[in-house]
Amino acid sequence: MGGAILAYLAKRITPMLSSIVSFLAISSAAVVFFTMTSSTDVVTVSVRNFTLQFGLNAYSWVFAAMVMGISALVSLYNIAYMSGKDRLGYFNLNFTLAIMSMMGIVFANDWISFFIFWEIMTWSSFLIVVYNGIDEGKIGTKYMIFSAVGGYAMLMAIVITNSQIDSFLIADLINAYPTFGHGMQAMIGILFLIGFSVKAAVMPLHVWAPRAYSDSPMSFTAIFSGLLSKMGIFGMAIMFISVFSKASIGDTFIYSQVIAWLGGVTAVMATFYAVIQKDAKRLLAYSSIAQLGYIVTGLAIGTKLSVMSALFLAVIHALYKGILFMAVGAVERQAGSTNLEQLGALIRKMPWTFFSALIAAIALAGIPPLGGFVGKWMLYESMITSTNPSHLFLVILIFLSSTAAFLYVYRLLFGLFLGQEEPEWDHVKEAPAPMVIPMVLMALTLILLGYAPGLLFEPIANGMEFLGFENVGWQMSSLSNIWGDTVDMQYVWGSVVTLFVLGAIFITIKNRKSTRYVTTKDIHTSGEIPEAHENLTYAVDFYKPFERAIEPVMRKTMDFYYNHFGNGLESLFGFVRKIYTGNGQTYAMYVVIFLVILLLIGEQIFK
Amino acid sequence: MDTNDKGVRKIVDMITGFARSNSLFMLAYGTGCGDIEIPPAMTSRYDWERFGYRKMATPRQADVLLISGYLATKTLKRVIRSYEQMQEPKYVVAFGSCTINGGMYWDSYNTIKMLDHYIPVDVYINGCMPRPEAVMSGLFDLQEQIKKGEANGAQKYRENLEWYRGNQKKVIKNWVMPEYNW
Amino acid sequence: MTTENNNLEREEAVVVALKATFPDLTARVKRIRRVEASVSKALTPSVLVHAKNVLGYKALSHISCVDWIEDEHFELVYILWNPDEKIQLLIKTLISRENATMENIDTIWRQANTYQREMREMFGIEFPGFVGAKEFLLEDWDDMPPMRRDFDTKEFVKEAFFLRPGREDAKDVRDTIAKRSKEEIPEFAKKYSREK
Amino acid sequence: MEDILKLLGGAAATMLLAFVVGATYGGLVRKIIARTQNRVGPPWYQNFVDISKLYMKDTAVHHGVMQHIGPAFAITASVTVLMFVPVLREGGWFPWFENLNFKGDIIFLIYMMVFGSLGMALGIGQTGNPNASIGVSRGLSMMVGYEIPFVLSLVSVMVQTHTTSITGLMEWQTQNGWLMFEAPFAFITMLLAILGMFHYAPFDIAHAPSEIASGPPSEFGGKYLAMMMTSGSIFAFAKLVFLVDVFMNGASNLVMLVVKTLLLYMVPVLYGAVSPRYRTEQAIRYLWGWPVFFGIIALIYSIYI
Amino acid sequence: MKREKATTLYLGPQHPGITGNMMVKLKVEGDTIVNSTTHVGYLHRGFEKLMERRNWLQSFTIVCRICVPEPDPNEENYARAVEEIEGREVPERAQWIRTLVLELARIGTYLLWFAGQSGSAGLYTMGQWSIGDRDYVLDLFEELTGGRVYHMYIWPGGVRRDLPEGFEAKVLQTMDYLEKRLIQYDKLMFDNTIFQKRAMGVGWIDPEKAIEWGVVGAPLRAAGIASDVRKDDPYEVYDQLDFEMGHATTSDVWGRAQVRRFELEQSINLVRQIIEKMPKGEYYNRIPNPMKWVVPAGDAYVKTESARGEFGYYVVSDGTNKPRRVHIKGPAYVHAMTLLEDMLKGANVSDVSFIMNSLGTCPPEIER
Repeated sequence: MGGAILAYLAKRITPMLSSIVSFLAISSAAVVFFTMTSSTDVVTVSVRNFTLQFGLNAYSWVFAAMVMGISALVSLYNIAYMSGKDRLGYFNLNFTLAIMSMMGIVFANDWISFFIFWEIMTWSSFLIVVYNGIDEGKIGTKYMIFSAVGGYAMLMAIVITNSQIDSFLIADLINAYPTFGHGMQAMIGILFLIGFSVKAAVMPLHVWAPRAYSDSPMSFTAIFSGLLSKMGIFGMAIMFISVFSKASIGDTFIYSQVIAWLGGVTAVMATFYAVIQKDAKRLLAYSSIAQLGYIVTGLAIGTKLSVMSALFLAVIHALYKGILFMAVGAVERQAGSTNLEQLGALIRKMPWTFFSALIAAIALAGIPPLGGFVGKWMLYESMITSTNPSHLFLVILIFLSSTAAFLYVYRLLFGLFLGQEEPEWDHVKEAPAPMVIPMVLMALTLILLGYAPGLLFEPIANGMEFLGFENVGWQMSSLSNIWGDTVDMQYVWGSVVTLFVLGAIFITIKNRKSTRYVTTKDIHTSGEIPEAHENLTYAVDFYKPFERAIEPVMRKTMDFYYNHFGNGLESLFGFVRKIYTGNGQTYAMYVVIFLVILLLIGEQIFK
Repeated sequence: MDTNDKGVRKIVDMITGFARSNSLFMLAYGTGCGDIEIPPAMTSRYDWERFGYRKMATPRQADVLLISGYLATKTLKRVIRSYEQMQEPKYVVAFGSCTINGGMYWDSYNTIKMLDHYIPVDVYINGCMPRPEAVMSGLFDLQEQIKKGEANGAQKYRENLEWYRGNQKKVIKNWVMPEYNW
Repeated sequence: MTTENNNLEREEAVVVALKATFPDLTARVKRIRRVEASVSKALTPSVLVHAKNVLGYKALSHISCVDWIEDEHFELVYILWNPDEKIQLLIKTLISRENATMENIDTIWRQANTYQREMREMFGIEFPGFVGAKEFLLEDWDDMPPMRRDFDTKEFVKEAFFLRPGREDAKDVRDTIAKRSKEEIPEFAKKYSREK
Repeated sequence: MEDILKLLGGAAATMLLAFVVGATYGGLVRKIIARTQNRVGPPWYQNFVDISKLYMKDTAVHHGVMQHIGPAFAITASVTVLMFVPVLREGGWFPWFENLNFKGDIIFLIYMMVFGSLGMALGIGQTGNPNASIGVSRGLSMMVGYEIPFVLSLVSVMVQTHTTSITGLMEWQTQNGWLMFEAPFAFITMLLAILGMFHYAPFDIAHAPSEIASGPPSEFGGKYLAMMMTSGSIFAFAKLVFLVDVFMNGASNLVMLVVKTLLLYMVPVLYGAVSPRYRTEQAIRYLWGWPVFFGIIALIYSIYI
Repeated sequence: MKREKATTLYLGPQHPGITGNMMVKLKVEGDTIVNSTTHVGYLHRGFEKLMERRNWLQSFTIVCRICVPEPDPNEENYARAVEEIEGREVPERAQWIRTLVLELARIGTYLLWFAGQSGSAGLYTMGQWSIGDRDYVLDLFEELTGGRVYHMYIWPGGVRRDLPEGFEAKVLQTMDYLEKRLIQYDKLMFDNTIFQKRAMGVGWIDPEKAIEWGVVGAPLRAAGIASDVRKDDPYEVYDQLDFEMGHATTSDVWGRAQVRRFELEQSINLVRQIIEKMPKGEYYNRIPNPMKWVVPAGDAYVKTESARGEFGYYVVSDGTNKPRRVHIKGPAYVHAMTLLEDMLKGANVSDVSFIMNSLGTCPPEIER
C-alpha cells in the first residue's frame, strides 16, 4: 500500500514542472491515502542484501494523515504563492520530493529506508532553503551542517544497532533494546536523540532553525515548520515510548528529565526571542521552535496524557503554524513586506487572511475553545498530576512560555493586520482564492477540533496503543486527567460561541443607525492634527519594557551563544565549507562514503 | 394606548435624564488659568465626585467639555477638534469671564472673545476666576438643563454647522481638520 | 533697600574689568549687584563671550528687547548672572528697526534659542544662521509682528474677533442667582444690591 | 432542551448577580478610596449610573470590525469564567447557580481569563491609537509578570489537594479546612499576584492617565465603553469568586460570598490607594521576585507536606 | 513625504499628564524617546502688549495672571521694579507682610507640586491630601486679600491692606497643622519605596552644565549648587531671616523632591519667624492718583525666588503713565523648552510627566 503511493509519487516526479502538477500529485496521493488506508500491508523491497520494508501502522498513520492532509492544502496554496517566480521546476521538484520523503519516513519499517528518506528530506529541504540562489548568512550551510551532524549520529546509531542485533528493522530494535548493556543503551539512545533533536530544533541544536524557516519560501515553510520538524518528533516518540521506557529505570528517568527540561528551556527562550523579533517570519520561526519545545517536553514526560498531548499538539501545531506561515506568505506576496514595524491595518484589505490568522493565533495561544487549548490542557494536567516533583517546576517554565506567547501572537496580528491605515499600503488586496481557501479550511478544522477533539484522539490513541501504551482512553469532547478532573469541550465551545454571538449581536444592533465607522486617522491625538509624515502606529520595539525586564536572561544566553558557541561554529563553518561545497550531490556522496566506511569497519569496532 | 405610550416615554426620559445628569464625565482639558481651580474642586475640600463628576482623559469617553478660561486661537483649534471627537450627547461649560466677552483680555490679539460663536455653550460661569463653588453651581445648572432636556448644544452645533464653521475659519486660517462626522 | 551694604567695590571692579578689555564700551554701576554696560551691535557677541568665559558670568538670565519706535531702533538687553560674585550684568545694544538683524548667540548659551525664537516672532528680528522652529507662540500669524509698537492690537481685535457689546440693563447677577436657587439674601447684602 | 434552558437561565441569573455585585463593588471601591483620601466619594450606585449613561449615549464611532466586536470578546470571557466558577457552594440556596461548574477546571479558567484580554487587545489594536497600543504592550507584558506567581500558587494548591477542579478543591476544603491556612505560602503568593491582576496601583501602568491618556480604552466611547465596563464589573466579581472558592472554600450563601469577596478585594484596593505606580519593567521584575520566591516555597511545601 | 520610523506621541495639549496647556511632541521607539519638541502658545494672551496699553496700576491685574499657581512673586516683582525705577520707599511693615505673603504662596505651591509630582507617578491619594490642605492656605489668602487665587495684594508702595485682626494666630494654627501633615506626607510619599524607585536616577541634569543651561530654583539646588535668590540677591526682609536652602547632590527627580520637601519645612519655619518679628507701623506708602501716576524714565531688572525657581522682571519706563516694556522671564521659560527637550532624549515614556513636574514647568509664564 505504502509502496503504491510511493510509486505513484515517484512516477510523478519527473514530469513535474509546475506547481499545479505538484498539487495534483500530492492531492491525488492524499486522496488515495485517505480512501485506501484500511489495509496495513507490508511491502518489502530487496536490494541485494539490504531489505527495505515499508508499511503503515496505527502510529505512523497519524503522521501520514497529517502530512498528506496538510501538504495537499499547502500545495494548493503553493500554486498561487509561487506563481510568477523563477525556477519553479526546481522548487516544485524539491517541494514534492520533501513531501514524498516524509511519507517515506513515516512508512519506513526499517532503519535503512528510514535513513534514506531522512536524507532525501534533508537535502530537498536544503535545496529549497537556498532556493533564492544566495546563501545569505550561510543559513543553508548552517542547516546542512546541523543536519549532517544529526544524520551521522543517526547513521552511527543504526549501524551500531545493526552490529548488535543484525537487523535493521525498527521493531527488532524495540524488542532487543532491553537486552543491551547499559553503555550501549545510552549510546544508541543519545545518538538517535541527537539525530531527531536536530530536526525538532531542541535548544542546543536549534541554531539553524530560525533563519532556515524564515528564509525559505513561505509555502514551503508551512511544510518545513509544520511537518518536516514533526519527523523529528515522529522518531523521538518511537525512541521515548517504545525504546527508552524499556531501559533501566534510572536511565529512563535521566533521559526524560534532561529532554523534558531541554524542551522547557527551548520553549521559554525561543518564546522570548520570538517576542523581540521585528519580522513576522522570524517571529513565527522562533515560535515554531518554542512550540516544538512543548511537544518534546510532552513526549519526554512520557505519561499517557502527556504523550497524547504531545502528539495532539504536533498535529495541531502543523495546522495553526501552517495557517500562520501561509498568512504571512499571503501578506508578503500581496504587500511585499513582512516587517512588523512597517506594515499595518491590512485587516480591511485582507479580511479572510486575517480571519484565519486570528483563529490560528488563538489556537496557538492555547485559548479555549479552539484545538490549541486541548493540547495545552493535557500537557499541563499531565505535568501537574505527575508524581515527579521536577515536572511541577517545569510546568512553570511551560506556563511562562505559554503566557509570553500571547505577546508575540498579539504582536503578529497587530503588526500585520491592525493599527493605523497608511496610504502606502492602499494598493494591497486580498490574496487569490487558492491561497485563501486552504487557510480558511484549516482554520475551520481548528474550530472543529475545539468542539470535538476526539476526532483526533481516536487515531492518536490507536497509535499510542501501537507504541506500547495500554488502554488509552479518550472521549469525543471531554478531556480528563488521572485525578478524574474533566473539561468538557462541548460545553466550553458552546458557551463561548453562544455568548460571543450574543454579545456581537447586541453590540451591533444597539444604536445601529448612529454607529459610524471613522478612519484610523480620526483618533485622539490630544487635540492636535498629526502631519502626514508623522507615524502614529506604535510598532517599533513593541515590547521594549518586556525586553528590559527579561534583559538579564537574554544577555546571558546571547553572550553564551553568540560569543562562544556561535563564534566556534562560524570558524567551524569556515573549515567545513572547504569540504562541503553547499552542493547537495557532493553531500550525498559524502554520506554514501561515510556509510560505506561505517559498514566496512563497523563490525570490527562494535563486536 | 397613546397616553400609555406617553407615560412610558416620560419614564424613559426621566431615567435617561437621571443617568445622564448624574454621571458627567469631563474632558481633562485645562485650556486656561481656570484650570487651577479644578484640582480643589476635585479633591477633598469640595469633592465633586460626590455628584458623579469625573475627569476623563480622552474626548471619546467624555460628556462635558469644560472650557476653563480664555481661548487663544491656537487652543481654539484644539478645542474644536476635541469637541468634535466627543460623542453625543455632549455639553460645553465655559467658565471665566474671559470666555463670555473676553474679560480682561478684551483687546488681546490672540484670544477669542465670544466662545459661543465658535462652539455651542450650554452653561457660562462668570468670574475671574470662579471659585470651586461657582463651578459646581454651574454644573448643577447643567444637570438641571439635562434633566429637562434643554441642554441641546450639540444639536444646535450639528444643525448650524455652517455658521459655526464660518466663524471658526475666520479665526483659524490654516484649516486642516478632518470633516466633522456627526 | 532697607539695610543694604553700600559698599559697591565689587561692582566697580567689574566696570573696570570690562573697560580694560573693551575700551569702546560704556558701563556703570546701577545699584548694588547691578552693573549696566552699553555696547555697539558689532561688539556684543565678543563682550558676551568675554563675560561668560573670563569674567564668570556663566548664566544667561534673560534677553529682552525694547522697541524705541521714536528713535527707530530696538534695544536688546542681555542680562547675565555671575553665580560666584552674585552680580547681574545688563549688556545693552541698539539695533536698527529697519531690517533688524542680530548675531545669533545660541551657540554660546543653548537657552538663547528660545529667546531668539520669541524675538523673531514678536519683533521680527532676524538672526542669521539661527536654526529654530519658525513658530513659537503664534500659529499661522500673517500680520505684523505683534510686539512692535506700531501694531495696534485693538484695531486687530475689532477686525478679527466678535466683540460682545456691554450689557444695557446693568443688572446684578447675584440677585438672579439668589432668586434662581431660592436663596435667602442676608440683610447686610441687600444694601449692596442694585435691584431696589 | 430543558438543560439548555436551565443553562441559559442560570447564565442570565449569574450574570445579573455578577453585574450587580461587581458594579456595586466598583462603587464601593471608589467610595473607600475616596475615604482614604479624606473625601466623601460618589454614592455606591455611581457605577450603575455611569454604565447606564454610557449605554444611553446617542452616538458611537468605531474604527473597524475588530474594535466593534472587541467588547464582545471581553464580555464572553467574563461570563464564561463566571459560568464555570461555582458562585455558591453546593447546597447554596440557588440550585441553578450550578451552571457549568463541573465542566471545567482551573487550568481552563486560567486560560479563559486571558481570552477577553486578547480579544480586547485586538480591538484596541485596530483603533490605531499609539497611546492605546502602548497600553496594550504594557498590559500584556505585565500579564506575563503576574501570571507566573498566579499559576505557581494555583499549581501548588492543586498538587496539595490532588485535584484540579474547583468543585474538587471545595470538597477538599470542606474536609480539611480552608486552603488559606492549609496552604499559607500559596495564599501569600496569590495575594501578591492579585495586586497585579486587578490592575490597581502599583501595577496600573497599562492605563496610566498621566502618560498615555486613558491607555487601552482611549478610543472607546459610548456603548463600547459601557460594554467594557460591564464586562469589567462581571470579571472582577468572577475573579473574586474564583479566588474565594479556591482559598476560602467558597460561600454557602450570598451574604458570606459578599463578605469574603469584599475582604479579598480590599487587598489590592487599599494597597493601591497608597502606592505610586511601577514602571512596566519594574513591575515585572517585582512580580518575578518575591511573589515567585513565595510561590516556589509554596510548591515545595505542597510537594513535601 | 516618507513616513517616519519613530512613533509620534502627543503629550498635550488635551492630556491629563501635561502641566497646563502645552504640548510636548514625543518621537518614540519602543517606549524610549528619541526626540522631543516642546510646543507652546496655547495660552498666549499678549500680556506684554496689553501692558503697553494700560497704565501702571492697571497692569497689576495682568501681572498676577502670569503664573497661576503662584501669582504673588509676580506682583512683588513688578511692584519692586516700579519702586526701584521711581525710588519709592516701602514701609518696613509692608515689606514684612510681603515676605509673609510670598512664603505662604510658596507653601501653597509646594503643596500643589506634591500633588503633581505624586499624581504623575500614580499616587493620587497624596494629591488629594495636599491639595485639600492647600485650601487652608488659600483660605488665609482669602481672608487677607479677598481672592483665592489672584490676590492683587502687593502694590507699589506697600500692600493693599493691613493684616486683619487675629490673622497671625490663624496663620500659626495653619502652620502647626501643616507641620503635622508633613509627617503623613513623608510616610505616604517620601518613605515609599516605590516612589523612591521611580524617582531615583530619573531626569538627571549634569551639575557641571546646570548653570550654563539656565537651570534655576530647586533643580539647581538639587544638583548640588547652592543658589537661591533669597540669599544671593536678598530682597524684602530675607536678609533678616534665618533659613537654609534645600540641598541635594543627586540631581535627579528624587533630589528635587527632597529639596522641595525640605524647603516646605523651611517656609513653615520662616512664616513663624516673620509673624514673630513683624514690626508695627504703616503698611502703605500711598501712590498718587493712578490715572495720572507717572513713573520717571528708567529701567530695572528685579528677581524673586518663587517656589519653582527664579522669576525675573525687566521693566522699562519711558516717563509716561504707561510702562514701555515689561518683560517677564519665568523659570519654565528655560526649563520647559530647551532643558526639557534635551533631558527627554533617551528617557522613558513613563517618566515624561514625572520629569516635567519635577522641573516645575508652567506654560503661562513661557507664553504670557
